[in-house]
Amino acid sequence: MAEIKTMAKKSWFLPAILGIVAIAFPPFLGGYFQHLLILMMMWITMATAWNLLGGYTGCVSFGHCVFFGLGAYGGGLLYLHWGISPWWGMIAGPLLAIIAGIPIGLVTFRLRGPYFALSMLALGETFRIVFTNWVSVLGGACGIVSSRTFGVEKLPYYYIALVIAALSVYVVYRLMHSKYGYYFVSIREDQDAAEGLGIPTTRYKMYALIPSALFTGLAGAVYMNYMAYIDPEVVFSLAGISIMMILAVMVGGAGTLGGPILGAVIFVLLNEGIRAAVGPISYLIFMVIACLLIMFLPDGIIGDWAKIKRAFRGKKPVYVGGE
Amino acid sequence: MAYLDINHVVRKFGGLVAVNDITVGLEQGEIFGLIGPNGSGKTTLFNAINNYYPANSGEIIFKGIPITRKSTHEICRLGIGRTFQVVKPLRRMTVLENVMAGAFLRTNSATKARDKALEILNFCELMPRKDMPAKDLPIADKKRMEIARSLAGDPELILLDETAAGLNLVEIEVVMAIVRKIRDSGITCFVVEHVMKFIMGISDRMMCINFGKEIARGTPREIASHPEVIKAYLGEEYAKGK
Amino acid sequence: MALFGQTFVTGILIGGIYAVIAVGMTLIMGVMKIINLAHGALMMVGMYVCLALFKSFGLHPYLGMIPAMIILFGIGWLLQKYSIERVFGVETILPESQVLLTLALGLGITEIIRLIFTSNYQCAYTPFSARCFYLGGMSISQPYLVGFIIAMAFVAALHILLTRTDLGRSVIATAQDRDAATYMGVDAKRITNFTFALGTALAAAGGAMLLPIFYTYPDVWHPYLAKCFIITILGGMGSTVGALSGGLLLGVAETFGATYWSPGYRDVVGLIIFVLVLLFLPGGLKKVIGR
Amino acid sequence: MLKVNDIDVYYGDVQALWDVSFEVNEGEIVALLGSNGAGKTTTLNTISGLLRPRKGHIEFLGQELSKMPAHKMASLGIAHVPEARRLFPEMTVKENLLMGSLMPEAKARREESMERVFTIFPVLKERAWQAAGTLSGGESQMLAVGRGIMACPKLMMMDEPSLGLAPFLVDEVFKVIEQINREGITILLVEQNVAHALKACTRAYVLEVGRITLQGTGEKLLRDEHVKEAYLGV
Repeated sequence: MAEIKTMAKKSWFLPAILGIVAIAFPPFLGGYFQHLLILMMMWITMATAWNLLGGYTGCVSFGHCVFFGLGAYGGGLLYLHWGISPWWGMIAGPLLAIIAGIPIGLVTFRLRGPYFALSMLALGETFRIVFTNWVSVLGGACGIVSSRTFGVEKLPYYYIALVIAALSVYVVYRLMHSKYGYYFVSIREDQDAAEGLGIPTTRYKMYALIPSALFTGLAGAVYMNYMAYIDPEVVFSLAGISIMMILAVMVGGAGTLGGPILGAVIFVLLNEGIRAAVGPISYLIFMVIACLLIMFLPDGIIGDWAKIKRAFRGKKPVYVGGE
Repeated sequence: MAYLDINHVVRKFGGLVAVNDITVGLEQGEIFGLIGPNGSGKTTLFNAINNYYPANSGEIIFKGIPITRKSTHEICRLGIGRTFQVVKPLRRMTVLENVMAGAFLRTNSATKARDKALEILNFCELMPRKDMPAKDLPIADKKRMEIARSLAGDPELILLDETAAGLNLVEIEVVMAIVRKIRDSGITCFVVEHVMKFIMGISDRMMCINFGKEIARGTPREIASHPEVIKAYLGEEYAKGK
Repeated sequence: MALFGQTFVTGILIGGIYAVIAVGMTLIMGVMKIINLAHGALMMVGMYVCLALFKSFGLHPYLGMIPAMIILFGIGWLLQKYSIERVFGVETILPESQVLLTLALGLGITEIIRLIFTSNYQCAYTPFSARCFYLGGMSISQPYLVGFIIAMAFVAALHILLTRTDLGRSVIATAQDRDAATYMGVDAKRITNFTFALGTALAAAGGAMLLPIFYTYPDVWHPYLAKCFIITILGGMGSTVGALSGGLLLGVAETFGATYWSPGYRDVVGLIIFVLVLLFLPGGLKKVIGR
Repeated sequence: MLKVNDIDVYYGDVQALWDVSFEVNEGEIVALLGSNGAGKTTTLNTISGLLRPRKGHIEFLGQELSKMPAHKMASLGIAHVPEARRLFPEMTVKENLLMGSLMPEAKARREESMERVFTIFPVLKERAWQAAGTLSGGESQMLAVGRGIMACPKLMMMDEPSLGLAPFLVDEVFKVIEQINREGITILLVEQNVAHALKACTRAYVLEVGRITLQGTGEKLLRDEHVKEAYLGV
């Protein structure tokens, strides 16, 4: 937390410059780059949302695809059954994610650590299987095809994704500088101590889960509108969504504001950006980077920035506390 | 009725009766010391009071409100703060942030919480440490930080669990002074301690337990010369010899 | 009635194979106290080793199992020693960094296999694969039955290893109290490496038994990994009997779900059991049945 | 036999022992006394190699211990009987005992040692097939001691063998300690039960807040008022 504050103090102009660049440049870029940018914004939103629950509150979820998928399906189902514009999904999707999130939280927050992670994983898989098999109501394995409002034009989608990404970062920033933020981090650092300080831990985990589900759902809704096609194997994917959200946050730095942003950018660049050049090996490269980071910079690029700087200055890092 | 009433509290772990029918009442504004050999059930009694491990039977009443079935955070909100035998710092938060986390119990504003925390840090003489991450503090400061964190939530009763263990003599003096200051500010203190110099020096009244049962109660002087206490600590021979 | 019997027997047979894959996982979880998400991927590597031996030398998977186990034992040892062990006890913001490492390792391994063998569905088809015999109106598939028998032999051998030999007892002791085991002169690091390698080899054996029955592809391991968790949570950590009973129970529950509900929901049955056990029976069946 | 020279031990940045020195001669029972948090268990864990001294040396039969990995200690002939309930709870009593004799020399005498343990503690024979986690406090302590005997050690380090035991069982445990000692095992004993320990031991050291403040023969310390002071702070 200390790290956020110094960053904010020193460099409020950094976000400002990034913002101007993000608004002004994309119209001059080609379609492929715009596509990359849209994906980046989507992943920034998702990583930031996951980070609120996982990185700050310490509830490592292996099943955030539930919220992404529901966010995507909210609009998809409206379109499938009533032919309503999938844009309504921007409201229905996140709403559905929150509605599902509340009972999920009530059940899974009784579990701690890896057991919480696994129960979320089980839920994610359950959703995937149910959405694959329940053809009459949910469309089944073939998924749902909707229409693209803006045709082949990418720019409108980009700006929507940009606004949502910025909003998610802003909301998390504000939360983390209020009572909520202090309580979230307290829960992560020591749940027993937090209870002893009078923090109702389950309730505050829920306060972290709701915005997290909301923004993950929004990212899902953007995906649905942009792709105009969803299928359960993609939006409820364990390897493609749930795990990538965690690894993206991990690479950038969990429990930091900038970490998920950086991680998402790296992830999209590697996974989509260089795929054209090197083929499917790009995914392997990302995995190798993730392994090396966890082994040598376990708090991510931003979390372990001090360590990186020391390494480049050629000094040995100082370890506190034993072997 | 006393300020904090503990009535016939029993807590078992499997076949082991860790706290066996303890009854005691604390008066408002006193420092009450609880001693006993290793494994005699002191920390378990604390854990029963703020419901980390609920009592199997018996009743605990604070200011006339039964708290036996209330959850830990509700009990804290009612005004019972505590520290931990094995310190539980919020490791990656700074000292100030730790204490602020405690202060948010009574306010929603970050500014007010910060002011309160700074005031408490001053009270506990931790100001110079305020921007250090809690995990890097030496043990004595971690223990003091726990007291500060708990005080920040404006408790009326504070449970101090082995605050002096692992401290050197100078550090013990500092903590003793702080505990006295806490009592003087009107907060009742319930202290569990192994370091006799500490607990004998500050307690108004004391109780000694062994095998989960009360074996002696009285002033520190009475406790120190009580044959049952000497027996529990030093063995049969010493009790007979004196 | 025949359908019921058939379902039950099939469930038991497949459950036995699950148990072999899962018993490695429960051992690793018991000794290392972490969830090993690479377990499924390593099982899949075992399948591909068998497949490669089958395709190039015509070695039957049941024979190819032995070199596959040896190779995977080695891979497991190296992974544990040079990668996972390094992050043991390292303090990080995300408490699950070891778990994430095993996950990234698993996914990385999958990509390597994909590069070598492509994403295509492949199988080790032998005439034997489709053979079955009839028993009182039930048809029993031969590869299921043979797989089950081999699986039971492995579980029994493992049980004897763990309870009758010093090496095995050292594994169990390390799982229960690492420091106390060190006092006894057990080199806990070495035992951890051994456990990881042994668990990985057993997963490879399980993979080899699946090969004559199902298609394989690089992502084949996802559901099996989930099954391993379910069985571990169901049976309790570090217990062969727990893993066996958990495996059989899951096998039966799944086949009943598939027969009487819908084949598509086969895996949901296990996941529901999983969440229910986590919530209402922490410690798993081990608590109920003893050791 | 065992020589501890001026060791400083830290937990992370927290110093737990200052300049601790003592020695144990062959055939002795040496007691290390002190109240909770004085550093007794820390001392034993440092000898066992689970903690490393930042300064000083530990020598056992002429060999330097402070650089040796923890699991090597058993093969040198040091058995550590940790605080009660550090058994392997889900293993049977018999399996726990077998775990005590992993080292080659001890393994060779396994059957014999097992008989010896069962003679000293007949109750363990009755419970041989019971899981260690289901034993009572006294029985677990006996098992822990028995597991130490199985190692046929030259030196046995015992950490609070009387902890949490009813008084008559404490007597029992100390009788066993003296018996083992007569049979030729040197003992380093960490205790809270001062009177018993002082009566049983040849020599004793008193630890206070990580430093050795008193030392002498058991009898001398038994008469020393300062011991009481160290404990009761009066």
